[in-house]
Amino acid sequence: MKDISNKGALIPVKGGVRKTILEFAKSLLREGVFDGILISMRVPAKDSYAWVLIKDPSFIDKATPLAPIIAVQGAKALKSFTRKGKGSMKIAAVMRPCEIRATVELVKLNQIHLENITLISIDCPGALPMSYYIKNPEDGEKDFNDLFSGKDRTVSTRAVCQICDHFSILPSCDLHFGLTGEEGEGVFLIPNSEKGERILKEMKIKSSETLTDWKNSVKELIEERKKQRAERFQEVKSMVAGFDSMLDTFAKCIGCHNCQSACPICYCRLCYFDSAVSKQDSDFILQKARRRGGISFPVDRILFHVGRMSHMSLSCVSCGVCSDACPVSIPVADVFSYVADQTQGTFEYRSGEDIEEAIPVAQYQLEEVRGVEELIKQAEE
Amino acid sequence: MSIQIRIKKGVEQGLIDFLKFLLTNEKVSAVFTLRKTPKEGVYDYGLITDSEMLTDAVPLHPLMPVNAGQELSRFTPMKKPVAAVIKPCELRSFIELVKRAQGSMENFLLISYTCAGCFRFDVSLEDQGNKHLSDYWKAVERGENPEGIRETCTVCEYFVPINGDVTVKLIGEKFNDEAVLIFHTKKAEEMAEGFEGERSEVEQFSDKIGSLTEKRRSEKIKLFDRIGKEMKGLGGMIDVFGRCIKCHGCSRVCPICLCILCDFESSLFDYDVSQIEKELLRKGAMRLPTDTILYQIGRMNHMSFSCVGCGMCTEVCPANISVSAIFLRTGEETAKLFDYVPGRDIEEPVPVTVYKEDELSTLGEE
Amino acid sequence: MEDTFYPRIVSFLCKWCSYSGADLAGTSRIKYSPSILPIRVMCSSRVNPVFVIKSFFGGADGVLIGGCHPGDCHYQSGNYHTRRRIAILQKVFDSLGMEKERVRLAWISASEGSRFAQVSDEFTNKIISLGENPAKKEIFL
Amino acid sequence: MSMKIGVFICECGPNIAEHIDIDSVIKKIVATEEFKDIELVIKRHKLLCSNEGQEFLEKEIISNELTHLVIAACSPRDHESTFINVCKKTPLNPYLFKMVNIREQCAWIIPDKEEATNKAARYIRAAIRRVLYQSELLEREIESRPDVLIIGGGIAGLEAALSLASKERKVYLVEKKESLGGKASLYNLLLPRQSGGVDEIQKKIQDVENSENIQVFTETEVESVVGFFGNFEIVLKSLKADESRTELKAGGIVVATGFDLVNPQALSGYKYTKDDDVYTSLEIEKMIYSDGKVYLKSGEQPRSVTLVNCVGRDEKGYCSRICCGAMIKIAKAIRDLSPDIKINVLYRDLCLPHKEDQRFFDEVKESGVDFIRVKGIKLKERRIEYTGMDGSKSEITSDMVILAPAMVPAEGTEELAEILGIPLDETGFFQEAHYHLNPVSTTTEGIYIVGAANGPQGISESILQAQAACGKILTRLIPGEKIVPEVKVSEILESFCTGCRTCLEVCCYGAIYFDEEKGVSVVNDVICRGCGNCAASCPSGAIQAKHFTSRQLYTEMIEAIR
Repeated sequence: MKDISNKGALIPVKGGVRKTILEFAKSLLREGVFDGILISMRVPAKDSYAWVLIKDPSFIDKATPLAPIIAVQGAKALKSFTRKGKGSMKIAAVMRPCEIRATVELVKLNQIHLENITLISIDCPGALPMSYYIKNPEDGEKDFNDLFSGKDRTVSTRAVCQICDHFSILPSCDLHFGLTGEEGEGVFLIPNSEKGERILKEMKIKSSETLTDWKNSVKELIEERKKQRAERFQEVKSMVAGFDSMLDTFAKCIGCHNCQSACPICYCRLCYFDSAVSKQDSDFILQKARRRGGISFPVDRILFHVGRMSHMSLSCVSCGVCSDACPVSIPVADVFSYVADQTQGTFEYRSGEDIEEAIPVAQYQLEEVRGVEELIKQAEE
Repeated sequence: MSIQIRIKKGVEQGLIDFLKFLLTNEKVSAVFTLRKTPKEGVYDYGLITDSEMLTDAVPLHPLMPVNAGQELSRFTPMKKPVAAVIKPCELRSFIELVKRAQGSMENFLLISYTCAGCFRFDVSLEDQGNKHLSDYWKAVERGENPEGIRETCTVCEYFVPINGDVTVKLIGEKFNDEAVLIFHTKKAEEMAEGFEGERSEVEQFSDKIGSLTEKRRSEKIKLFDRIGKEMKGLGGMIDVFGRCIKCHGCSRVCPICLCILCDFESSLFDYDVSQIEKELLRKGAMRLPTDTILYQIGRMNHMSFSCVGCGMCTEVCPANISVSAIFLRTGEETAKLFDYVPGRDIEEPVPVTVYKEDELSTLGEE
Repeated sequence: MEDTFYPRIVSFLCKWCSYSGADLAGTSRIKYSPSILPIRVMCSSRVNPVFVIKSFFGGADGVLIGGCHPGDCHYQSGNYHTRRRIAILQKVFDSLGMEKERVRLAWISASEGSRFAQVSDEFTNKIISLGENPAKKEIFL
Repeated sequence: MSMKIGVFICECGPNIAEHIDIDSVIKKIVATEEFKDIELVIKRHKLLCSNEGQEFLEKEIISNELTHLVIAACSPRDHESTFINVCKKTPLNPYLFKMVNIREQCAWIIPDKEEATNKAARYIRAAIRRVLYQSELLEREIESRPDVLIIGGGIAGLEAALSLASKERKVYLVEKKESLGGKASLYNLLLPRQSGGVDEIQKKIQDVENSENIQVFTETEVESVVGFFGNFEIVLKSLKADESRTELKAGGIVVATGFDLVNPQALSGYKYTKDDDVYTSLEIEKMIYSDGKVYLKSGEQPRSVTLVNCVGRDEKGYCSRICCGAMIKIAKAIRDLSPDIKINVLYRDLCLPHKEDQRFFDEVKESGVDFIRVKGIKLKERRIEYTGMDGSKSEITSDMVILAPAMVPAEGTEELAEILGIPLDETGFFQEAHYHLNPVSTTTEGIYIVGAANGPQGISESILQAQAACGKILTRLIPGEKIVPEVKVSEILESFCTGCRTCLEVCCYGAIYFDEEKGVSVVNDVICRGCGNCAASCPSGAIQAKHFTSRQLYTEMIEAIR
């Protein structure tokens, strides 16, 4: 795995970091460095965000790099664009690190074709819970601005964001905006691949600044997060240890499968657990009921979650959209990122970090994931 | 010719006794009802075979974790008799599904009740100490719209079961000291044979039913007007549905959306890059993934005339869109074209499966 | 975009009646709106309402569906089903405050070349009066 | 295999060339960005449908090894089949070909050459995009039997049997009654020329009985029919005591079950018994022509006779068309027997469709027969109350009353419709496929209806229809020739079908059945006619209308408006 470059350019900040990034994006289009830029934009109703692919620079002003929420995971937008092959236009996608990681996983799964796409990431302060933002968008905007500008670090972001240790530059991004925290000081523009280098060249920007301080501050935060992560996982562990605690954790689940359809990694057109295969015969259900005196509906909720874990946890990037999408506020993301941590750890695989790193496949032979299999068996029971 | 049985007990207990009676006397092999789960404040639908377990049953609890009509259809045809306590709109959903050959009503003893509506998920989840719940029952007795029920419940005028074998009187009744069950069908009467209780001619429903219907009709007009104002043309559509994140949760929990794979999730709606690029050239900017509004209008076209306004779609929408109210409003319009009422009568064919030669005669002629 | 508004009208025409009617208009050298872009289908009942919605969001200013007169359907009853589907579609549009006038169903027989031309012109003028399809420039679809 | 699309633009002599700038069309196509990676062979030709043009096309397809073909020319209705046949001479599957109509749709309707040119270009672009999504379809042949089953041995059935037999076809002629001939054989004189009827029909019956190509089954009915055009499997049931069954196979079926007469006594307003001197037209026909006189139950000749037309017309809601003629004929016959009998004819409307009827009617009228137009009629024994057109009530009592009862579907029509799976119309007669365009066919290919089975007809129409049906059969069902079922049919993708059966409801050919085992609907592609109704009715998009798939139509549409 290649290491992060040590040099970057310091772009002076005018009217806020995000404004500066927008100006940069605009110039990228004007200079013809890119034909289009994929970036998030506030919807007309002003209470959510959508991904918009922009060709005409005049639209850039309406855009928002790094929205306060992740309404739709950026990788999904890219997938809808290039699932069927590479395009002829040169496109830059401005996304969160977790969206870049999901993108990388989907590339490995042949759902995204990156050939003409450049991935630009920004140091991410986390995202707000969607339910909170939608109920009071203006507060949300204010909170997030304070958070982003570093004015207020206490703003409560989504649970998974608070323990995220992949919030900054990743080996898999081409260009990265490193935040120096304090407004005014400027943002680091860090080329992280040939693509990235080329852009700076074309924009005639020199990356001469050394990044040591920024890197250290990032490293510090990562360490801090790692600690919080470990602590949180201790709690979560008990939420999923064994079938009964799973039952308890997912007791409220109504089987709407929003978590799966919001998940960028769950790319199946038709989820196995929605397919006709998993439709059950009435006698079978009655038998099941008899065995325990009663059976809960919708059936196989736990099977669904455990099954989904076994399908995608290796690629899970802990982006948290599943929790946002859950209508009964089950901490799906916490559970899944914990399980992901386990399964990925088993193979020393880091989802979404390195495009060259193949997804470990021969998972089922391995002792370590038998646990999951056990759960499935019990769930099927 | 139907009869009613009065049981000198609280309505829920009376009903549970009846269910126990059915189960213990093997008149049914299982009972489908809402019940408490081991987890505090969490309820689910259960198929109960052991009469002991009925002690956890809360058949009349104002919550719809899933649309029972959808659940029932999923595991029919039932080969043995089963009693199911479901809400009037769930019953109507079930009938709509059966019309579409999704399951059968055979072997079901369908028990429903005069329903004052059910809680929104957020309300029920935060209902510590059952404050909302006790208020709810007071409102039911007074025949008013309780607090915290779903938007479409507040305007529902089909809260007296149209079909079903047994109806439990609830709204405007003294349900703390007695339960009144009405048996509409022969099957139901036979099943009730030997069940203790004071039998009599069916007495009228409380006049509170009428007043609540009136109330809700006027509420509905208000609600629909409001939506009409929001839904002004494409711009309005985008304001309202622009928030949609395309999780399609609405279609998955919709009892009418029966497709295994929604057409709008099929490969037909994956585009070649070149197609998207062309669109981009034309517009200068475009949302990705696209077809957000297409999906909504498309779905309305497919099912609105059968929408029973159960409200599940609104509940699961992560973007907080009043999906149900919007679909109900459009649905009443499309159904009206064929004086269709979803779930009214199993014999009424689904509008898109039939036609009349002498209808809509101006269309196509002018 | 052109300065003068030149509507694009997708027209699904059934092979047996309307398309033949269009041909007749042609062979009779009747001049009518070039905005009409016919797409030949076996029967008007092939037209899934979703095609119509799709046409709009794809940028069509209007959609014309042509079928045999009621009772004359080459496939017995296809056009009766079409009629219901379009009625539902228009109602949906209406309920959403969208211009249902942009969808038009017309019965045109193989012998009604002049009617085809007339319907085409009327509809084109209607669309011109309604103006360009707002969806054409809408980025949030 | 790499794509190589041939695009050929026909000048159609001056027809297209004069109104469309073909060269600039070609330029526009070639310049199209998205066709950059596709190999295009694009040429113009002065007249592609000419022999020379077809040969040119054939050479181009073969020498360029084209994978797809787009032809911009006249309406597909004119020459699609021509070019499909050209494809068939080459390795190119004809369903990878798309025709663009730039003559009727552009050249001839758009005065402005530039506009016409633009539209043509856009149109051709759409076709090129669409053709890429078209897929090969393989026509398949199935064995067919040239033999024909004819149900009903009346005039229509006899005529059909003879015409087919004369072309060496094996015919199975099934008749319920013990003898052939049907109703027509009961009429002695036929209008308008009062020429002999019986003898002509007797002759046909003899010819049928003598023909070794025709196998006659009397006192027999059809018990069951399964299969489809070219391959019907039929079971006949004898009505004789033994109820023996006969199984046979046929490629086509002609329904000639004729009609019955409504029983006036079953109608309100006609009160009489068998003792009253009230007769139906047929009874009188028999009386006059076999006994050579008209007489009452008492044996005396009546002094007055009243003929009543349109009996049951209002109840049935249609005109039986032939009764007027028959009644006039009877009136004349009675008048010929005696000049002193007072004859009245009460009628609702006169129906004299044949060109010579009118003259005959005038003759009879002049011979002293009173025709009275009436609104409503009440008959009690021999007393008739009627309402005149002015609303005035009058009444006549005459020695003899003769009724002309309406024609109704022959007994057993409903059962037969059920067995054959073809519809009846609101009058209860068999429904034709298309009143104007396809009057002897039914919704099921290979089953034809002729004569009064389709509704009140005279003998000449019945014969015309019999001959028409035979024409269809002789040209569609050729011995030794296999039939090629429609390939542009619907197909249901099993894994996406939810089994809601909406498609079964909308299909008017019964071409879709439900597979209980799998719980999905399935198309019988031999019966399917490819209208695509089911495809549009399927909410899941599980049904594909081959050659008109949603993808193909979307592409064409999106490109067309771009």
